[in-house]
Amino acid sequence: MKSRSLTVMDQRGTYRPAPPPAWQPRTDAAPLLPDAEPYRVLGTEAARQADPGLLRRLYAELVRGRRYNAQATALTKQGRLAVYPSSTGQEACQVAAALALEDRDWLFPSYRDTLAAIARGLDPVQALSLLRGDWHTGYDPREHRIAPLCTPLATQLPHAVGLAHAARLKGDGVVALAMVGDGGTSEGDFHEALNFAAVWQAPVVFLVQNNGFAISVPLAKQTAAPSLAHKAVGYGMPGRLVDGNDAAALHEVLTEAVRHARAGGGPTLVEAVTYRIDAHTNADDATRYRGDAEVQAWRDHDPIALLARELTERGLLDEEAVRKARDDAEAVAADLRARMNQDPGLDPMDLFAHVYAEPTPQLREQAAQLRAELDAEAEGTATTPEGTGR
Amino acid sequence: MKSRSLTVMDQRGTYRPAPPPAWQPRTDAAPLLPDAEPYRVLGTEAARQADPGLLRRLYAELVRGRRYNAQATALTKQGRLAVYPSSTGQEACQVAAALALEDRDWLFPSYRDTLAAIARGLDPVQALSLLRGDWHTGYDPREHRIAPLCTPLATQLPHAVGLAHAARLKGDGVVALAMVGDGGTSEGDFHEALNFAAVWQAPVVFLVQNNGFAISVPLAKQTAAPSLAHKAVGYGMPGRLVDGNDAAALHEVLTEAVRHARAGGGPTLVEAVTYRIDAHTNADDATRYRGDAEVQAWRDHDPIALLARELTERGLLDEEAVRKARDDAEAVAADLRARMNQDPGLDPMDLFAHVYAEPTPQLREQAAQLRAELDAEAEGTATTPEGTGR
Amino acid sequence: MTTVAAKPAAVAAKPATMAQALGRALRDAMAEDPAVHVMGEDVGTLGGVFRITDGLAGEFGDDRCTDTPLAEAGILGTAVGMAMYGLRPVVEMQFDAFAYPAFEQLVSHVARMRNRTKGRMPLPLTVRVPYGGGIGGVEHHSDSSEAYYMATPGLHVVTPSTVADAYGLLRAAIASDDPVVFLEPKRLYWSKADWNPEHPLAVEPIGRAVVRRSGRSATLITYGPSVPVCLEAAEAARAEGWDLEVVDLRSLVPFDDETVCASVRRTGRAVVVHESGGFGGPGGEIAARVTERCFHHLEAPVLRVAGFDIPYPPPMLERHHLPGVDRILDAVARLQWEAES
Amino acid sequence: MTTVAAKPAAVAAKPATMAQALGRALRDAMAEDPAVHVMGEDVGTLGGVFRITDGLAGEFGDDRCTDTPLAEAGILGTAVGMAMYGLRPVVEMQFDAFAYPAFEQLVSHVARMRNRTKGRMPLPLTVRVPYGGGIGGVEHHSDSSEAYYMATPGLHVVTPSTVADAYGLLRAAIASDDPVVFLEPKRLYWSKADWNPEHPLAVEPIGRAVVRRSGRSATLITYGPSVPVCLEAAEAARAEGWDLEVVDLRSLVPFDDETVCASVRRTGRAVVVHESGGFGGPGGEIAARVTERCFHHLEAPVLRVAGFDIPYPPPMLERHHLPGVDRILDAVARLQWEAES
Ligand SMILES: Cc1ncc(C[n+]2csc(CCOP(=O)(O)OP(=O)(O)O)c2C)c(N)n1
Ligand SMILES: Cc1ncc(C[n+]2csc(CCOP(=O)(O)OP(=O)(O)O)c2C)c(N)n1
Ligand SMILES: [Mg+2]
Ligand SMILES: [Mg+2]
Repeated sequence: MKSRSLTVMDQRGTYRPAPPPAWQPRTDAAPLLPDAEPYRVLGTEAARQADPGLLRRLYAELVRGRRYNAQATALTKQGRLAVYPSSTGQEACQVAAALALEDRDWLFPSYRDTLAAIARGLDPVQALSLLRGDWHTGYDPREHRIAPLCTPLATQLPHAVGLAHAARLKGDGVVALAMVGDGGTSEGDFHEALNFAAVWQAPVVFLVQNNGFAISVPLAKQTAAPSLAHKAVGYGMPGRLVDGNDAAALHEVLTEAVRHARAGGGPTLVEAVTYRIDAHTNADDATRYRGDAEVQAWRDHDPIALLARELTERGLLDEEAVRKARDDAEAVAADLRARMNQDPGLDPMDLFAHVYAEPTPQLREQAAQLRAELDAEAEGTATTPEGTGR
Repeated sequence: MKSRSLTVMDQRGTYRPAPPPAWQPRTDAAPLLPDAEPYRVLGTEAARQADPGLLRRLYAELVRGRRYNAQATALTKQGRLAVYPSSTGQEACQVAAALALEDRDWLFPSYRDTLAAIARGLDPVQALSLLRGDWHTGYDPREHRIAPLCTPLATQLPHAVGLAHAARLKGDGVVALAMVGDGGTSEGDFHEALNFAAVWQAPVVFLVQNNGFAISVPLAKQTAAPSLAHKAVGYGMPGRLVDGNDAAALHEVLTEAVRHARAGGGPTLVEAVTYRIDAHTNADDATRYRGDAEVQAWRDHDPIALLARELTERGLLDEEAVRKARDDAEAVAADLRARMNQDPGLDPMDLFAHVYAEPTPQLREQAAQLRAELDAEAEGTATTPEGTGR
Repeated sequence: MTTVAAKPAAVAAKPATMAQALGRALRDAMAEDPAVHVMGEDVGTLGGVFRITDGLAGEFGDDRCTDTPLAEAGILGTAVGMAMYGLRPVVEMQFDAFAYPAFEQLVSHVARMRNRTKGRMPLPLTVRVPYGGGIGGVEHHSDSSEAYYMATPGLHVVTPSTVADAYGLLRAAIASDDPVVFLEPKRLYWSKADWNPEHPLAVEPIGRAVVRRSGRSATLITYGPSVPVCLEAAEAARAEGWDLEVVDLRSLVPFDDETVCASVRRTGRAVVVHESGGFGGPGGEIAARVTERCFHHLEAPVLRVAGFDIPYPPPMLERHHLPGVDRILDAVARLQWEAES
Repeated sequence: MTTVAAKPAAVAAKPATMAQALGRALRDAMAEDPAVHVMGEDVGTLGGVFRITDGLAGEFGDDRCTDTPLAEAGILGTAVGMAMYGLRPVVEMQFDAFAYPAFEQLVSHVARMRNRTKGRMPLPLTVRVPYGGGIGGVEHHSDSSEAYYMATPGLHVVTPSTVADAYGLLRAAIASDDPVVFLEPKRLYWSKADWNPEHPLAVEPIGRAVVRRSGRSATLITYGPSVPVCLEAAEAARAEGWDLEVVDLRSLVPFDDETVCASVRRTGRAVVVHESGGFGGPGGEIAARVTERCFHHLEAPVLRVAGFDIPYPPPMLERHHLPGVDRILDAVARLQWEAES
């Protein structure tokens, strides 16, 4: 079946009865298919038409994002974070996702997407609760319209669809943008979310950051599809393939997809082709599964460098602007460092406070037990107050 | 994003950098896409070239299958079956699925596909265990190379992939054919199975019987895709769209897909467009969700009638053959009726015999308890031996 | 099917089934609060395979009572998102075993969203799961899955045994600001009680057990489909000289230690009865916590009568599996009566 | 991390970690039986995120140790198909909570295939699940999910607490003709014992508990990650004048009533200790069945020390959640010693 010439298929066309009554194509497949190559703006004619203010804003955000990634990774070494999954190399995706949204819209990040949340305006210290380990979600999702950073892969995608659907029913003009990795596209929840979104014509945009790996597993062991964007056609939604290191292209495609969704046009699947420059997390050893040459090739296609080159060629970036961006990033990093060194001031009794609206009688008993233990500990009567498992 | 003319996208083509290093299309999308209309053989030129012996065989099987469906539904009315999901109207899919396989191949039926199992040679009484309620799977899957009839939708698809993968690793030239409904394609397991199959290039054929409904839910609420066959492209496997009431077309497409898989070409997704003429099961009331006109339109596209017309036009079906097929079907039905009226001769102690290879001490205790109860019941000492829950 | 008496209704009472009471609860909740949305497989046009949602799509439209694509994780997952936006989704899982595909969403998200966000993102969401056997269902249509839900902190687990409770507890579940797994005993769907459809029954608070029958000899602790069986056993036990008390838990989470332990302290003996498999089932928890709290009141160990530790049997054999009157009486007989007298 | 003593090895013993013992068990099983296939996320090139499968892809090739797509239901579901064809798949779930997407395959198929087919289609399949907390893992990386598996008839549920058992029980699990959920206590991965890598340790039969420490005052019944904690508590208890016996269950299904009850009958008192949440957790089953069998030997109710009934806490608070020595000793103190003397 590699070639389509089945024995008698060639005979077709001479006689074409009407399709059986239940079968009608609901959408034309052709417009759903992604381009054969990732869409680019930087370095093309299209870039000339891009808004200089936007490009400069993107540049500043990318520089700040990279510094943030470096700082967060450094904090793991100092034991200030339990773990950090860096998005170095993927800053364009992170920043463009945030900037494509209006204030009323919702962002559904995966565990790797703290930078997107921060670029959206979230306080980095709040964003890092999960990875610091002081709580799970350190911010109010409703206040920021940022869903909790999601650890189980692809499981937040149906949430995004449901939220967008609810917003559409209320007529609020709200769009949800949900982020997932190349690996996450293999999960059943990815499939179910995209299908519900298309059937409901929910105002949601799915952004796949295809960074080539799911921890150590390369894309070729993840899918045999022509591209991840091609998955869109199976749901009846458009698929778009974008250079994930081209901040301008991403911003354009995502903004357009958000506008389309808001206008009632339904969901879009966007695949951003990018690369994770750092290891999976600080705990990972990337040399086990990839070579330096590959990493170097991607460094040569760096999102900041690509944008800087464009800006420089167009005379939009002078030394002053470069220094300002760097200083701004340093200030953010210094602030983060300082505040992450502070004691988060945890209250162990919080363990029982939020399991239910009202603690069950069982939880009240258990809370009393811990309270007594803590009091005893405070009075110094406990023999061994410290250490896991004591 | 309905039209693809993004603001600056038109500018593309003037400058096309090489794609980023990690991105290469792994397959060409074009050959994966299904035809725009369901493939037909009957009533077309192609039918002239079909093997008369095969067409006659298909006819006899369809007639027998329809009679079997009617008989099984009748048995529910007599309380001989717990429930029966009829495949009346879908006989062509059932029969073609069975006939496309060689003896060494495996069939993975869903709960509606007893007819496929029988057409493959399974004893109808064994096939009906699940629906009769005397046990779950009434046959030896290994002996017949028919996986258990599967109730949880789409969950047997990954089994088919795993089995086909194992067979390929052993070099056995075995192909698995797995059946699922239009509704079942929405489940995460469908997605995961197809993806694994494509990544592993497993010798497996997925046959979707799109009968327009999942119980009461019509296809339009199930998917917005151009067709279910279009889902194939997202996995990098070919998708084929076939008239599911055209036994000759189905046989050809499935046989070709099986051959392709056996030759190492990997999986194929086949969508057969068909219709369930009966209600979902004997317990369902189809008038709640569909009109007579629709059912009648499909009766006019009946798989047996389509095939009979072709055979008659070509002089391959005389009254004698029609009568022989009918007599044969009646004999099968009479045999089924007679045997289903016999007591299945159940031993309640079987409840404990097969949970593990060796019953656990806990199960031995429980078996002893039931044994004692049964003995007491047999001695007539129990006050109320009959009735559910006593 | 056993007929269970409900609270007497004020006027013009007529018989209603549990299925009707559940449907009425959904209708009243939807009428009162536009945030309540019903969703699931076949809940719209068809009214559900058990007809619980019959008429809702007609009355409130497809957007309030929605036929979803066939994907349980997707159903529950999108319901989570809807609840995040302020709706109160009521999800129907078609059968017990078909809730398993949604298990990850339930355990990893539904149960944890409030806690994860320090209470900032509550999830008012009800998951209706028809459960249990005794209806001649084929494989995967008769599971008792309550042990899974009980072991998942963050969920309430509720199950009615009467027509009145079906209404009252489902209303309370939908009104709850926490996620509730609402287990509907399939074989009681057609049980009947008199009620007045003009005066819907009271909303029952979640978390309180009730004594369905007072007695002095021993306590039968039970819930859902086993309540009528226990009441029948209690009647039969009178012939043996035992006066059994029957406690209907109604809510497995939170657990009403107070009512249960008060009863056991009075009677000094207890048997836990449920359809779910015994090993690792709810009965272990119940027996253990009763023993912890009432040890010196106990004349005998708390015994358990449960389904066997086997996959649910095929229809023709299910009667051997289900805890019935005889098995309950056998257990009562083993409560070491000699030791006392 | 606590060091647990294994059986003394014959010659040239050197310290090995539990992680290494597990890896060695996989290697030896693969070398002995070509039907054994290892599969999961990152198990190949990377050797698994805990490095348990390190070197297997190199030694046996990608087809024997396979990096799968990222989809747990797909992993377990395809493993079912492989087992149907005669292979012996060993599946790695990357973390406890990431096994939930495979729950339906586990409950609806893995646990039922043999029974469904009257023994004609056994499923020799091992599901390795790193479980439990104490490693500072972020949300969803520290669940104790054994209650779910225990409540599922058709599964064996096994968990080692020593380096030797890690080897011996994993070999037995892979050799078993039934599906085994093999729970690996993450925080013991780096625990060490001396062994001789040239003479791999014995295969341990599944279903037998062992007395890890003999004592006469009371029995601590425990398993997996809590075994070292209980041994530590038993040491500390000596100062209080208690001589505690510690029983390591090793297998939750089947359950070794014999060993457990023999111990409790000797000591007359028992505490069940585990990390899993208390309510609906394994401890209820264990306490209930011990009480049923040993009621008249008990001086006090069987108590439970367990994780709280809350979603697993964030790393900075987990020490307050995990059952530790103090909490165990508190429970021992509540075993009504006055009543005895
Ligand atoms: C359901 C689930 N399974 C497994 C994991 C463990 N895990 C964490 S990250 C990861 C790889 C993710 O790859 P991808 O989706 O490509 O995202 P990336 O890490 O590249 O951003 C895995 C397997 C998880 N978090 N959730
Ligand atoms: C996982 C799961 N969810 C729900 C059901 C209940 N159910 C049985 S058949 C059916 C509809 C199936 O529709 P489709 O896949 O189109 O197959 P068809 O019945 O048309 O053959 C449903 C929802 C099930 N069997 N399994
Ligand atoms: Mg990735
Ligand atoms: Mg269908």
